[in-house]
Amino acid sequence: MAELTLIEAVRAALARALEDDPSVVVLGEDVGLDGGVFRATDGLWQRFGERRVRDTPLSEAAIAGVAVGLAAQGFRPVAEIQFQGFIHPALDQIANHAARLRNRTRGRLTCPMVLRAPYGAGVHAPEHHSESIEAVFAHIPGLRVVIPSSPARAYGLLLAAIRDPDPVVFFEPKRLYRAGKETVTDDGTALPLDTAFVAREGRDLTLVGWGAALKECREAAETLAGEGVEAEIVDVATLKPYDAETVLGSVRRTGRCVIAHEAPRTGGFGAEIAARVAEDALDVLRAPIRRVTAPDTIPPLPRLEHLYLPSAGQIAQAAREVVAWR
Amino acid sequence: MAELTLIEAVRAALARALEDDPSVVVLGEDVGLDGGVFRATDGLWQRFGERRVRDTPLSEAAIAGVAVGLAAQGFRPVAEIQFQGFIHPALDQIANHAARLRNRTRGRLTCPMVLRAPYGAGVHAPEHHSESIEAVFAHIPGLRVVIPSSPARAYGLLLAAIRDPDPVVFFEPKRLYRAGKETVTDDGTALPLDTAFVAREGRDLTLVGWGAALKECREAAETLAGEGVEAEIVDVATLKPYDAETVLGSVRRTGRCVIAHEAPRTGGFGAEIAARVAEDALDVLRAPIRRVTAPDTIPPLPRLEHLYLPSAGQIAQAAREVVAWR
Amino acid sequence: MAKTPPGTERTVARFEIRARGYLTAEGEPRGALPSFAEDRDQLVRLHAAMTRTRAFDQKAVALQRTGRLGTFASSLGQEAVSVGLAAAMRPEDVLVPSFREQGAQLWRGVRMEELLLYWGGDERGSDFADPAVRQDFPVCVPVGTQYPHAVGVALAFTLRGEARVAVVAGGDGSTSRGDFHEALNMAGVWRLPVVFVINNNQWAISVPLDRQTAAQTLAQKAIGAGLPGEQVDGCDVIAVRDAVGRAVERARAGEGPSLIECVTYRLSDHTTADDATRYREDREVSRHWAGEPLKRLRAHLGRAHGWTKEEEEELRARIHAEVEAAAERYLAIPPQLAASIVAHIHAHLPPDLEAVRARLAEGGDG
Amino acid sequence: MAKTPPGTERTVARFEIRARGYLTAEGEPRGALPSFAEDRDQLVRLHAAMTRTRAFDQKAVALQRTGRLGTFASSLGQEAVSVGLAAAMRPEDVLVPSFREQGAQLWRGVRMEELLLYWGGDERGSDFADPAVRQDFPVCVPVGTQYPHAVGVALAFTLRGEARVAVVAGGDGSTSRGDFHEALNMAGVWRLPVVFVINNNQWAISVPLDRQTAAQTLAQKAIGAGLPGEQVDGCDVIAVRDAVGRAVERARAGEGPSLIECVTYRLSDHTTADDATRYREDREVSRHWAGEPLKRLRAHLGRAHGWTKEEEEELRARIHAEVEAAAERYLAIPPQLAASIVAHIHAHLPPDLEAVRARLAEGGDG
Ligand SMILES: Cc1ncc(C[n+]2csc(CCOP(=O)(O)OP(=O)(O)O)c2C)c(N)n1
Ligand SMILES: Cc1ncc(C[n+]2csc(CCOP(=O)(O)OP(=O)(O)O)c2C)c(N)n1
Ligand SMILES: [Mg+2]
Ligand SMILES: [Mg+2]
Repeated sequence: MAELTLIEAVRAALARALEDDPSVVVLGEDVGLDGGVFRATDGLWQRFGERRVRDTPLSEAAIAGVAVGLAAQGFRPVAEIQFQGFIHPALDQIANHAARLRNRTRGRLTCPMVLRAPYGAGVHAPEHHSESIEAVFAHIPGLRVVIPSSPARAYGLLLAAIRDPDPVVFFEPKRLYRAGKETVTDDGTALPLDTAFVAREGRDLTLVGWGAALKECREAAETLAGEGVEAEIVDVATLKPYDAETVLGSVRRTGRCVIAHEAPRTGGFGAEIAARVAEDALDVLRAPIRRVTAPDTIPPLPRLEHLYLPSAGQIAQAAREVVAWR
Repeated sequence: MAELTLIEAVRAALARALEDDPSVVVLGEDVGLDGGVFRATDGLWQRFGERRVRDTPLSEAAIAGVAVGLAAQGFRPVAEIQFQGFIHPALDQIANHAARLRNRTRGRLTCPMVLRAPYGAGVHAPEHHSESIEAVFAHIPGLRVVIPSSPARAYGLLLAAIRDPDPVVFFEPKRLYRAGKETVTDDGTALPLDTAFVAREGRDLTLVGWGAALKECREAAETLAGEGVEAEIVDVATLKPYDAETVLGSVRRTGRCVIAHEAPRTGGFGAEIAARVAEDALDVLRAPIRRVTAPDTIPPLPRLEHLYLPSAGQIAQAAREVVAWR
Repeated sequence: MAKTPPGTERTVARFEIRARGYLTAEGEPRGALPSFAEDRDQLVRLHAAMTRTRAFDQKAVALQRTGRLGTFASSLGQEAVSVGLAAAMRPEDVLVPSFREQGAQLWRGVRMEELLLYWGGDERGSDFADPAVRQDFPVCVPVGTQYPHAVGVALAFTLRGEARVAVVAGGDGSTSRGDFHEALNMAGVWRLPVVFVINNNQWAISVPLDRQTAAQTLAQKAIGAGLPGEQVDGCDVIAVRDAVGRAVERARAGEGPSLIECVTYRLSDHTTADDATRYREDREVSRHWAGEPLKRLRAHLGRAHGWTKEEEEELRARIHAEVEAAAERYLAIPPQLAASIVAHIHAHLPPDLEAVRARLAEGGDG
Repeated sequence: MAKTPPGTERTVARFEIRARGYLTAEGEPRGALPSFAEDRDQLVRLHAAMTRTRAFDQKAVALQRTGRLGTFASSLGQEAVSVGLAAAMRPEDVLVPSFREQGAQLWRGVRMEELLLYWGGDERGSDFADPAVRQDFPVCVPVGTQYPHAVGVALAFTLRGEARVAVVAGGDGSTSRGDFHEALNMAGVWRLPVVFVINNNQWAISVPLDRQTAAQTLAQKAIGAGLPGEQVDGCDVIAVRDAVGRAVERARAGEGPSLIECVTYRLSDHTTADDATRYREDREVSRHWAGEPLKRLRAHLGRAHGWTKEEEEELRARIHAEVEAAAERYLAIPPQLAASIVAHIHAHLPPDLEAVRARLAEGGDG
């Protein structure tokens, strides 16, 4: 048991996986001696050697494609893409190969690989370093999409992702990498990969979010609590497969749903969540669903990124509106 | 005025654009002498020359990236990606450059390019030839996403896309390429790029679809009409920017909404449409929203693809259920 | 700072691309043959495999023309590439094909009816039954994406300390794809046991080689990754078998990756969906029939090893029967279960898909 | 069939990579200099530009360290590359930079305060005011993605019949990206007026060159695309200016694209967010200070052209003042309007975004 930051929890999970399973191989740009630009792999190269913790050339497509080959051979590659904004060249290999290999071969070849990437804005990073494009991946059949929101979740979900027999993309909220510590028991216990978590209980409305946005959801819930409004927060840590039941269960109790995400609104994963509620829980909805998201624009450069990210204030305001509805 | 198939309408629009505007350049694999694998560019090479109708090497990333460079110089490249399933390598250039150039430079450089690609299943094509991933593009800020559903729409929308000052992806329903003819007046008149079309009027429910799925929507509407149910069909030809008002207006009249698309359900663009209705027209909804889509799986190889595509029967059944609700 | 010695200019690297060929277009040896090619049995095996590949292709095209197969890519005129490369591999090696290596797949143990099933539109065709090929990759349609897979497979071999080699194949067009270069480069850095075989059949659908690249050879594409590259006459199965064999054994010995360009010509349309008369002259095609690989080896076999007309006829009859029987088996394979469209997408189906599966299993639609 | 003449083996292509350098690390000419380098004024201009680039970098790093700039990539030790390539271009040519070519950008007319604004986190920094650079591309962060843009720009020049050239720059790491190879190859097929300049500073963040590629030189990466590739001492601005100049003029004359590898060393951290002591020895860095480009040219200027200490001091003082004034201007630039986060995403804002824009313009949040 230790108090860890999110990035330390990622590192602990990687170390645990490397330790427990000789088929685990970590690869990516600067993951070796440098320990990753965010230090996710700090010390792993020294501990597990350059064969299993492997610096790659600057080739995102090949990183993903090589992972497919390794995985087809029974290895469990855990590849790092340095920032989510640079994952696009890997998309072909992810969508057209990793996610399909099992289906294409009726299970003869499989692809137990993980692609990790830090995502999201709010750390004053340079251009192309603030993306939040999880929705793109959640639309790819055959892929799992996981986004932890805390150190303990990061640890348990990453272990689960590595052990899963199918490809998983694992997006880490870089804004939370060092935002706080949480008790993490490094005993190799994985979390379920298909379960949303109720992060806070409340009767008046359901706040749905994931990753870094959970922070603003929590802050909004605190504010609202001061106003006598109790928000239930559901952390959709596994976007795909999406655990509709947990969200629906909560909405059935509260009758109201506000969804928050960092990604641009149109086609964000919030749309899927809203659609599922509108399909399956319309009868209990006492107010329109509200999405609090970034606008449909590119993440601004640092000076104005605060205007882009959905704020706790905006979430609280949306919550007030749905609670006051009619 | 002529009776044209959809592919002929595409070709007529390309020819018109090349004729009218010397800055238009057509490029892609096999678009030259061969006239494109679907013959979209048949005869254009002969008529406009190899400088303006240009075979490229087999390099999707560079096709998109070169188009960005051309567009930044004031040309209007119209690039063909041979099948939508091969567009992934171009995504980096589309999302990280084409869609951003105006924003990144505050309008100093712009990117008036079009990327055309045939999409969709149902033509017994080989593996990776049946994709329908429009939702991925509709989530990219700065991009326009257009999908015609008929020859006349193809003609007018493609001209509009080519004339638009910003990048547009234009996905052509290959299943409809030769499925029927329509009167097309080749007079250079473009259609609006931000307007959904009411393809059929009806009072009982709103059927929302685009591209090839419009065919099944129409068939379903015919069946339903025989049962006394009048479906209004909205063709969301421009997914992005999404014309919410036309859909909402229809749903406000009918109180019921069924959305049909070929893409896998989770994170498909149907989710966005459902979310918008649930946000903005909840009060008028008399039944849950229903999505009729492909399941969350890879388009099957030809023998079973009919089980994958949403059928007119499924759409009609969903319509009956929402009409009979409560 | 560059470590430039005195003098303003000097040569820092030199490369040359060597080309090999053993048989002329007429099947005459140009010189001494590699030792395996002195062995009649080995040559007969190569000849039989090429004949079998051609017969298979013909049958597949015929099935397509009569509506019993989907789009199909014949390897007409390029049989020496896929047969030669497969003959150079050991069973425990892994093949990562593109979509025109049926010759290699058949040699290694993929069944004809499996290939037909795949091209006939049924995923089970990629679930190869023979244990010898269960690690081989299936056909790869997105051009060039197969190369990194082979690098990953080779890395797996290295990590496990196995003396196995990954062999990956692709066309001239595929060398314009970024994946190809990223894979070559990564294989080079890690000195992995992988052999890249390029079937330069002069065309990528309608795009001829000189519109595909300004490089004089495709073999020289290895240079940028620091790999050895070599060109062979791809219509000479002896040359292909020899060059790939040397490359495979170098790789197996830990001496790293290499690239072999096999110069061939696509005598058929690109696929059954293509009409090559739209973009190339019949004359050009006819000209290339002269050096086609089967005739060439047969001529040599006849002259040097007394291969008789009777043997040839017996072989053809045997293969004809084999292909017909495979086609029968293919046509008799019962359809896949409806539920199979979702059953294999994850190891553990989430509830939504489980529901779809159940509905399909009950005969409902998706 | 390959047109193989008699004999089983022959050489079909030969390549060599030549390297050039005019000044030794100590600034001694190795031989005759290119003619422009006989002209004191031209050398002084190059020297001034490199000095200016270094001063700018230092100021930017200082601003970052004091919280007034975001992450910044210094070009310390590599000033000769960006200055040399810019000096070889004409104003009407187009520069497509990566993120370490501030020397080239400043030379061509981008203002210091614009670069600071960009790295300070404000998009207006890429809206270059000087008409001379309004067609230049902005900094490119996704490594390697800039290469195809330059090919497109060059194609535009060709289509319009303009005698202009696109010059694109990138690092050693960027040569591992597929985009680089696709761009090289397409430029080769179409013989476009584009020059690829590689700043081989030996490191891609923490990945040293020998883990990046097995190629002995990066210049040889041109061979696979059929382009000429050449290596120069990238710490010798005369060599860079000369080689890029020849390449640019070849391109302008319609003789096609080429690649110049400039061998340098990254004396700084990768960016201000990096700590290079984690992965490389101080000793290695110190060693490379010996040949750094400014000292080298200054020594030559002194010896061959009587460049005095006074002139040097006067130059430095002038540049210091210029940089300080630019920093002041940068710091005084009023913030962008809130609404700007959506205002430039489309030429015509759709209603949703128009509403966001209006809300932001009224001081509300997005
Ligand atoms: C990435 C990608 N782009 C386009 C296609 C469509 N396509 C299929 S084969 C082919 C040409 C391939 O040429 P080459 O690599 O020379 O192989 P060959 O067909 O000649 O064997 C093209 C363009 C594809 N399958 N994948
Ligand atoms: C596609 C992509 N992958 C990763 C990164 C993160 N990154 C930024 S610079 C860099 C190294 C670049 O090395 P090199 O090309 O040698 O240029 P240098 O920084 O040395 O000038 C990396 C990995 C990126 N910006 N883009
Ligand atoms: Mg070919
Ligand atoms: Mg570098």
